[in-house]
Amino acid sequence: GCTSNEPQTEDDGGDDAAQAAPAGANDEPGETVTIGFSAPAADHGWMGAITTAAQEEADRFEDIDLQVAEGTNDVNVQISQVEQFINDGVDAIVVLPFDGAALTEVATQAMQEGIPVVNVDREFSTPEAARVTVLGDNYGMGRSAGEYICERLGDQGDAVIAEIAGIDSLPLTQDRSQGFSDALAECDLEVSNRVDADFTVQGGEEAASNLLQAAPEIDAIWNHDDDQGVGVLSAIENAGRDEFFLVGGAGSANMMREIESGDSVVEATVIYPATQAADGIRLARLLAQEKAMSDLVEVEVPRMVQLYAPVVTADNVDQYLPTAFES
Amino acid sequence: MSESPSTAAEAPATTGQQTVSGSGEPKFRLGLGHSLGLVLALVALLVVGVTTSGERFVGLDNIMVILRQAAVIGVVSIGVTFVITAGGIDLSVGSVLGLSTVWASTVATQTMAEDVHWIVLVACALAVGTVCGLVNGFLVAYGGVVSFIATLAMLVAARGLAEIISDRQTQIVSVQGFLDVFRGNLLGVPVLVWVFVIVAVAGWFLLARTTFGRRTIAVGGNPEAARLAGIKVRRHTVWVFGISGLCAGIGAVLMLARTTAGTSTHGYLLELDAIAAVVIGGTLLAGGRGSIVGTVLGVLIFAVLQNLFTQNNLDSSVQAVTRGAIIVLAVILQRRFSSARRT
Amino acid sequence: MSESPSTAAEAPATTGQQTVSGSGEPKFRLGLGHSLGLVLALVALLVVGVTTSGERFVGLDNIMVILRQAAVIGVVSIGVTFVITAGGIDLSVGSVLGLSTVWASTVATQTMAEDVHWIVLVACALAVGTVCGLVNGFLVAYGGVVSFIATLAMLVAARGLAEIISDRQTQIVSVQGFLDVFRGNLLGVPVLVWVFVIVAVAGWFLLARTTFGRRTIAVGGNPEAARLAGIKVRRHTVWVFGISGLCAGIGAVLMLARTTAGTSTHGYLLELDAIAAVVIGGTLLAGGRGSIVGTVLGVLIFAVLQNLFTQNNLDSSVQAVTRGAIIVLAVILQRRFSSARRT
Amino acid sequence: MADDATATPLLRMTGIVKTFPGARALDGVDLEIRPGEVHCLLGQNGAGKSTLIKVLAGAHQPDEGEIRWEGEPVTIGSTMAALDLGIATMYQELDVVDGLSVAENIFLGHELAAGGVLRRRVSHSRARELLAQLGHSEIRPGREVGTLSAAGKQVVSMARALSRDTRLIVMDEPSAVLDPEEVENLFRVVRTLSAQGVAVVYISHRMDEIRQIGDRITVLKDGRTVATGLDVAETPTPELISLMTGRDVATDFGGASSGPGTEEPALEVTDLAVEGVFDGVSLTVRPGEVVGLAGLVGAGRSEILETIYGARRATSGTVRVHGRTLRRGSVSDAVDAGIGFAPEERKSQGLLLDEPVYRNITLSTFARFARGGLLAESAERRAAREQAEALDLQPPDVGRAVRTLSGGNQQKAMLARWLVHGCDVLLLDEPTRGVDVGARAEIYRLIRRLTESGTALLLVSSEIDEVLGLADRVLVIADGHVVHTGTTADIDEHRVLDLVMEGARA
Ligand SMILES: Nc1ncnc2c1ncn2[C@@H]1O[C@H](COP(=O)(O)OP(=O)(O)OP(=O)(O)O)[C@@H](O)[C@H]1O
Ligand SMILES: Nc1ncnc2c1ncn2[C@@H]1O[C@H](COP(=O)(O)OP(=O)(O)OP(=O)(O)O)[C@@H](O)[C@H]1O
Ligand SMILES: [Mg+2]
Ligand SMILES: [Mg+2]
Repeated sequence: GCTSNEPQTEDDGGDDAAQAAPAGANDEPGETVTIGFSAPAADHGWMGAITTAAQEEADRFEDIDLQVAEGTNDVNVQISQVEQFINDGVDAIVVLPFDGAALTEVATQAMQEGIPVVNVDREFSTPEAARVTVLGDNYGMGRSAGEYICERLGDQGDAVIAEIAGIDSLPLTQDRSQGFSDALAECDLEVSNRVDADFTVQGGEEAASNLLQAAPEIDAIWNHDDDQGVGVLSAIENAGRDEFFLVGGAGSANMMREIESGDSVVEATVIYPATQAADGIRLARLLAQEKAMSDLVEVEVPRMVQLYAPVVTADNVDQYLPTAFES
Repeated sequence: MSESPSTAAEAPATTGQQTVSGSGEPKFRLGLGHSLGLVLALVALLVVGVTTSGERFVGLDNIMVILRQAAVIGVVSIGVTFVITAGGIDLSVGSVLGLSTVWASTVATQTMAEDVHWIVLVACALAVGTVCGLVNGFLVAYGGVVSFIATLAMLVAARGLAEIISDRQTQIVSVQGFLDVFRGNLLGVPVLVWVFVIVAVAGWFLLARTTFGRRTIAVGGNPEAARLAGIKVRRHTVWVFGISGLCAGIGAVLMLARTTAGTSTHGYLLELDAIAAVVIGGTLLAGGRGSIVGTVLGVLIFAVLQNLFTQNNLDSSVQAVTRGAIIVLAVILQRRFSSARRT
Repeated sequence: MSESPSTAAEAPATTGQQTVSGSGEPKFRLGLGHSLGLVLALVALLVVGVTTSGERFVGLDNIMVILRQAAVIGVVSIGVTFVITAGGIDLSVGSVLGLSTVWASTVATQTMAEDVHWIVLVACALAVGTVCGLVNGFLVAYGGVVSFIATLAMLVAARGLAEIISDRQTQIVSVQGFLDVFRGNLLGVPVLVWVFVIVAVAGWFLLARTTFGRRTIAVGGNPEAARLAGIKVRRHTVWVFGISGLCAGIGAVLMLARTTAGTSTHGYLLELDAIAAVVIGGTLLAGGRGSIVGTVLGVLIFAVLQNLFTQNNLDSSVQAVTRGAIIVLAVILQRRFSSARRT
Repeated sequence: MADDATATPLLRMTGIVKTFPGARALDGVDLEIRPGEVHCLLGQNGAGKSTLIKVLAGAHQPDEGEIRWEGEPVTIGSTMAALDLGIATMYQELDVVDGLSVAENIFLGHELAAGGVLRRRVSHSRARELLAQLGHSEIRPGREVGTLSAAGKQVVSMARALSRDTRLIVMDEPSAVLDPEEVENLFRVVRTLSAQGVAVVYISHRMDEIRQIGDRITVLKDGRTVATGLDVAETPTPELISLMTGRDVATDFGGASSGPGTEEPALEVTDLAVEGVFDGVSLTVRPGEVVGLAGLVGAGRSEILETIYGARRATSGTVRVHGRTLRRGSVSDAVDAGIGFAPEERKSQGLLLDEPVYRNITLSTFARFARGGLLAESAERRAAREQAEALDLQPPDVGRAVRTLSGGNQQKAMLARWLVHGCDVLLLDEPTRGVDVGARAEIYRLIRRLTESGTALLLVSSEIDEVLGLADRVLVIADGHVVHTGTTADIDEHRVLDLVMEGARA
């Protein structure tokens, strides 16, 4: 299985992004469909992986003609990209909106014109705006990280727990933080130091070096994003600190290798699949070709696919590493 | 060369050809003539569009998509044209736009708008934008803070304030009257586009045909001469920044209509796009020469480019590289054509 | 006022006080004196830091954290100081830095570095940066593209190229020799900080003490006069941009060492921070006057501010608003102090 | 010096043509310079003098024509090439870099350096020598040039020309910003140079200077050589003037003004002072009266005018116009009260160089032409054209950018602004700087016309005869103090100079 998705609803072939040839009845070439894809700018590793994975997935199918719009963080531009897809009469649209609420109207419009929309990662504000929504579980991610820390430190009431968040103004960051503090609250812990980076290596390094300076004694750190985690680790190494353990987020191959090595402060990471958009492309293809999901009892493609957020630790890392994304 | 320091490093080229310009005709007057290179670049892009994507590219539908997209950045860029012509710079427009959308879409404002009239919502956005602009203007004119720094500070502060007000939540606009009007069409053309056209024409008129415009050019061209000629340079500076803020407020209204949402992330990095459009349009970054027509063309070129890329199946990184090359080509083309006209 | 058109809108304030200035000493020469306001702002921030976070704030550890953080942006800003002093602007430094880290950390380069010497990796980063800078310079000097546009195009293109080369993946640096040297300490001070200090001193020397520096100021202050004095303005412009590119390359080396990784997202929006530091430091955005000492102080102020915020666990929105206010205050403070010294 | 007429000339330019878009600036110019001579270049404003010397300096490339240097044909492809030949130029438009120090400006482009590192001590002492040679040892080499007055910048320019090893020095209207004593200084330097065999091309609109210093004369008219190699001693001034202008021009000041009425003063200045610049300035100007400020360069005359106008903030004292006290430091208050001001540095203080002439002329009045904020450009053009004609602006096209006008014509455009404005009190700072004989007479007539219509004029000029000829009363300023006040009838040029010297020494 590719990342994390096997416990959830997902067709078989889609799991295995790492393998070359897809298999299964649904993967047999059908009529060629044009799929419009729009996502934010690849200004951080995970987002870069998203776009790359989507493109690779489309290349895998000769019956997909993927129309990729330039990545943008300007919702105004993103709206016109979707408008243009509608104009061009594409067969399906996959959108990872920069801001879900802001793209709801135009997505609704596409749906009304009969073009199925697959909403990835950041949710629209109304369900009618998308035929399928593929979501990571941000709140669940926070919870998983929190629960892991609870497990390790639950008996230490005065444990110092730090959090290195991503971009604070994004709802997904807020969800993650909420899940994290909710889970911690259940074992009477709380976040004592919190900084936000910006999902970049550089931002992670800066935030972490300041954080380490501000908190001389830490027991655990949760870092929301493994891409910025490269910078975080660099800062930790530089400060020569190892009195704590670190839980990552997103599940990049880099981090998993750290976990595998066993001598790193990184003990675990919570997966947030970067293949969501690739899944979205697949689903869009099915919708456009009016195929159904072969792996579910229900014949139709489901409304909502929420990907699971498992925790990767030294115990199960070999299971996840082969398919993790190189951020 | 005292007037072009900001582009000073590129002066030799200028000296060689531009300052020797013979037709003493003021350049912003020539409107399309001066912008011939830009028009050609635009036409070239359209031709490429038609070749690669078929006639649909210049179909009415697609043109409207382009224009609707251009509307927000266009309105903002027109305000920025004034500031740059007056010799300043405004880095804050993007985040002021964000703040205005947030303020206008708070529950309080929306409730009031529903109780009274949707115009309240519009007025709120415009007021927030204008006030931010005026604050910039005061800092620059009376505080003696260079405009780059003053508006940079405003950029940071307005974004922060927007986050605080919205609690970083995206606020949905539900004032139906507002949505009906601004998301609608008038004579087959989206209201958004009408607003853009009106602001552009008003901006052109203000800059090219009124005493206000003349003062703006004088203040930007040689502030000392303007002052000695009795122009109240400081007060004028405040107004110019006010206009830029007002335009950001109008842009916020359009953004609210287009996205039906207000959020602090609206307008992120918009300032760079706006300044780029203004400068490509032929307004001197050093001040003293401004062209609204050029700005509009600059905005359209960027919007068409965007549209063109979406049509073509290019990898988005390749798109970025291509965009860089095209920007340079467009500018060189423009230089060629405007200097060819002169000699 | 011929020297400040880009800040023209704010001219009246300047005119009132500067042209009547008594001390005729050239300002870039005064070094610390001229930057008194900045030094005071820095001290004030440190005092606030000590009050809110205890003495640890000015402890050696924390100082080193601040300095290491300042190193990357500092090196880049020094390059940008040259471009701005010469009357141009360089928006591309951030993405050129990103491209350099990516190129230097590709498998091919790293393998070669491991086989030969880690210096290959460093040379690669510096070469990529310098070449990008020279391309900017050629476009500006010989292509006649204004620097804002030329470097904006480079910004977009270099970022795209970096994404293509890296396939949008973060490339971990594993050349041990490189990491050992650049992540290490020398006499108790991180090598990163040494590099910053060396570049700063070299930059100061180059700008204030050499023919090259004088010519840079002349080209920025009055390109026509520079040309008439027999200075090859175009060629000089190319070199100045080359320096900026080289500094971005040095920044890339530091970034590689600091993060142990190369990625196309490195340096995102760094250009804005760099330009802000340069301008706060007292270099005229219009060209013709530049201060490396000021730039270094500007960089330090921003770094201390960042550190201060983190130490105090401030919400990032509140940070933003505060930061905006502090920027304006620092500049007004500086104006106060420098004009007080003059009258 | 230049008796050796048969020897190879140092420089010979033949058939030089230079066209600008829309203007044929040079239309076949011949010029021959012999080693060691002082060759004067005469011509009306816009005749092509500056363009010719820019061709010579490598700043412009000629379209046609041949240049021979010591008999060898050469192309001067860049300013560097000219400097390498040994041609140094002092340009008409001050070509200094404000942000650099005096010494740095002097050695710009050929810095005294060891391996690229400036040798500051050496360049300062060398600069000090050069400045001393020019009689200006009071200018410190480390001073920032931006803080110098126009005259100071001219001195720096001169020092720069001298700093090179030259065979030919071209001086484009160097005396325009200098006062008599300065000019004397300059001549001393010129004589030394020509004694050393260095040739000098000297451009000036002041005939008396030509007589004093020149050996031979070339006259340009409309981009063509109309006479060349005239011997200064043998050519009478009226002949030169008619060669230049094609007509006879009488340069008189138009006699005394009609004299002040007995009315209340239009302008009343009491105890005006700006700390550190000047103090205790009191004067009154009645309608129809011309009051002159005489003094050496750097005496603070420009500052007095600027302060009256509100462009500088007075530290004490009052300015009243028709009894109304003006707010300190407020230009708009002054303009509202009816004061006009033509500043001395037209480029930095007066003109929008890339804007058309007419908009420069109406810079202070466009709002008056406008209706309801709407510009009335045709009315502006009309008004501007009228004044342009009155001042004989060349070319008379008011639509071209001011930048493309010759220096003297730019000055006329500045003056025209305040003629269109029509103010009660007019402050003129060096109104005839760089203006040719013909236009100068025009300006004198204009001043008369203004006084007759009741304008009160306050005039600063470095040409003492001009002040004495035009003004009814004169204030002699030395070092920021008024050292003498009286009617012009009671004083002559020598007395003024004496007063100035005493004041400066005191
Ligand atoms: N860059 C230019 N573009 C167009 N025309 C120009 C330019 N420079 C000069 N001219 C024109 O060339 C002619 C000669 O100008 P020039 O400056 O040589 O006159 P001049 O003899 O030096 O006059 P003055 O005594 O006023 O300085 C004028 O008609 C002027 O308008
Ligand atoms: N920007 C400035 N900063 C410092 N000192 C200045 C500045 N401008 C002028 N000064 C000084 O003020 C004094 C008077 O200046 P200025 O040369 O303008 O007098 P002036 O009598 O008007 O001379 P001119 O004949 O050139 O008009 C001089 O000592 C000059 O050096
Ligand atoms: Mg001339
Ligand atoms: Mg003066």
